[in-house]
Amino acid sequence: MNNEFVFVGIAIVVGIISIVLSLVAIHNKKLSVAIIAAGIVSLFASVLYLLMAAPDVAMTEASIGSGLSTLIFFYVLNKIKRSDA
Amino acid sequence: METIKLIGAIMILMGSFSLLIAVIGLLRMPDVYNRVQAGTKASTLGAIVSFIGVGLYTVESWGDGNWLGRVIILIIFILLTNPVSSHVLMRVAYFTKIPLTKLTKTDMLKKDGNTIIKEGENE
Amino acid sequence: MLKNILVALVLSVMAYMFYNAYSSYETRTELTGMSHHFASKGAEEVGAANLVTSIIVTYRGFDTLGEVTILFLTASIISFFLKLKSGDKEKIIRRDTSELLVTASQLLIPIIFMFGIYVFMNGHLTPGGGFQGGAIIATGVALMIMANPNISLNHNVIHWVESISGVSFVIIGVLGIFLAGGFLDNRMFSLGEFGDFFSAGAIPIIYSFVGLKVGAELSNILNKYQKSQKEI
Amino acid sequence: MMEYLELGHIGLIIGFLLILVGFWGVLTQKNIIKIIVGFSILNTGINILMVSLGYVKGKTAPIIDAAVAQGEGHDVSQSIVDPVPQALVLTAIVIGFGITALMLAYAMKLYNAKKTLEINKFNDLKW
Repeated sequence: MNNEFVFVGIAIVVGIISIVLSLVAIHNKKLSVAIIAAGIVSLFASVLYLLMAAPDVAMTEASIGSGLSTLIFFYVLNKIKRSDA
Repeated sequence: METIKLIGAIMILMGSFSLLIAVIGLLRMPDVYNRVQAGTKASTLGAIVSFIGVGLYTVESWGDGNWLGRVIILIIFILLTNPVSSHVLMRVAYFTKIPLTKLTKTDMLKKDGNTIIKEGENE
Repeated sequence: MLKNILVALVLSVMAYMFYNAYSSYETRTELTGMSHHFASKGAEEVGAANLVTSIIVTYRGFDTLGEVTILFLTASIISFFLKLKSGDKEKIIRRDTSELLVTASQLLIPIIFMFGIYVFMNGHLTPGGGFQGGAIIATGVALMIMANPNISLNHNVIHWVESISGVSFVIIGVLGIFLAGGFLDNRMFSLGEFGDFFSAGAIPIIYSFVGLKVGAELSNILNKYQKSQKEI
Repeated sequence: MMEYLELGHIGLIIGFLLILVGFWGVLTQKNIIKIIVGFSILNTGINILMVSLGYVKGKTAPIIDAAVAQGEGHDVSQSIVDPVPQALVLTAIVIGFGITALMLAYAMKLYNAKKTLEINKFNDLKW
């Protein structure tokens, strides 16, 4: 079994999932679902960076793109929902 | 060394089976709380067993170059973080009033004065 | 209706351009130009095992300086926008945190900080560096302010860490002009044994300062967002 | 088929599709937070595109260690991928986080001003 072949297979699966999730993020009416879906797209992007031999970028994306960004989105969402009521 | 490698491979297989059970539980459980429980319990066990398997599989000699030390650190970190995160997740789900399933028998948090409706009760 | 047609037109033009770019793409088989020079000469010129680190800190050091400045500007603008009104400071956030989270956070936060410091100290040998380490430290701060929502982080500590690391970054850069070839040149100290912890000249020192600065700025942004929850 | 599809091609396709989806979201959505989510996806797509442009087939990460031995007559540049796009993307991700945080601060300000997030309600400059 070739290494490159396995990598290509994983990359195709990850790519299909991330594109479907990005469509969900744009099309869904609920804001929290959209934010979570965007966070998961970012997480799968970090897997893709790791497959493309870029471990530095993968670490940065996993901690900043899918961790801190999602956290800040939820702070804003919480603020807006609270002042709605 | 070959037997140790074989034991490692079998442990990786067992861990993958446990993760598969976690996925089935996520799909088949009736409400959020059961789903989180299935996902967290089975995936913690699966991750620990697979990590030990990876540590045994990469043993070349008992000196340098094996992954057992790093794997033990990873297992300690998973044991510290995974229960806490699932606990916080379920707690938030309860206090944002996500409905329990109709099959629920006891609700211990309700006795402390918290109220929550079961699925389909107010219709 | 007109807007939908315009959107469809723009997207189809973009898709056509992307299709052309894709069909003319060929897989690269070797490095060319600048990157060939970086790859073949980087080890002896800079002495860092991680080539990405050597590009970020020395070859494109100005870029990093500007980037840290932009992050500082962003943090200042956010703290200007999310300023509390007078009278909001006494308000507390009524959100009960569980005992388990508080106890676990006391156990986990030192480990997370230690891991972040390890990541940016070893940036020249292993994957990682100042930006990743700073982000990990900010994650620890996020856990801290989630476990105790009414905690007030010490502003002076954050600002002093940020200012001192920024100034030290520039001072080491200027020292490079006098002791070595130019601004942000890392050869002011000896390069050392390749692959050791104390090697690659000034790269570990510069990257540690970058890590502290990025961590302080991201913590500042998180703290401001947390404080904005008070003003109901 | 497998010879044609390599990691570089897959990264390119995913990057292009994510850019298109994010741009579509930015152009059509009405809610400000959804627009910011669209920007975030656009950012991710551009980063994937840049990293996959630097990918060289069958090479390892740009870290010189035992796997990329540098002996006599052995050229490092023959066994690693392109490090320059990775360095660019590393800074671009951090800047993207700053931009997202700034846009969300503006969104909170706009919400405080009009108590709504619909972009069509903010028509003060229209005549």
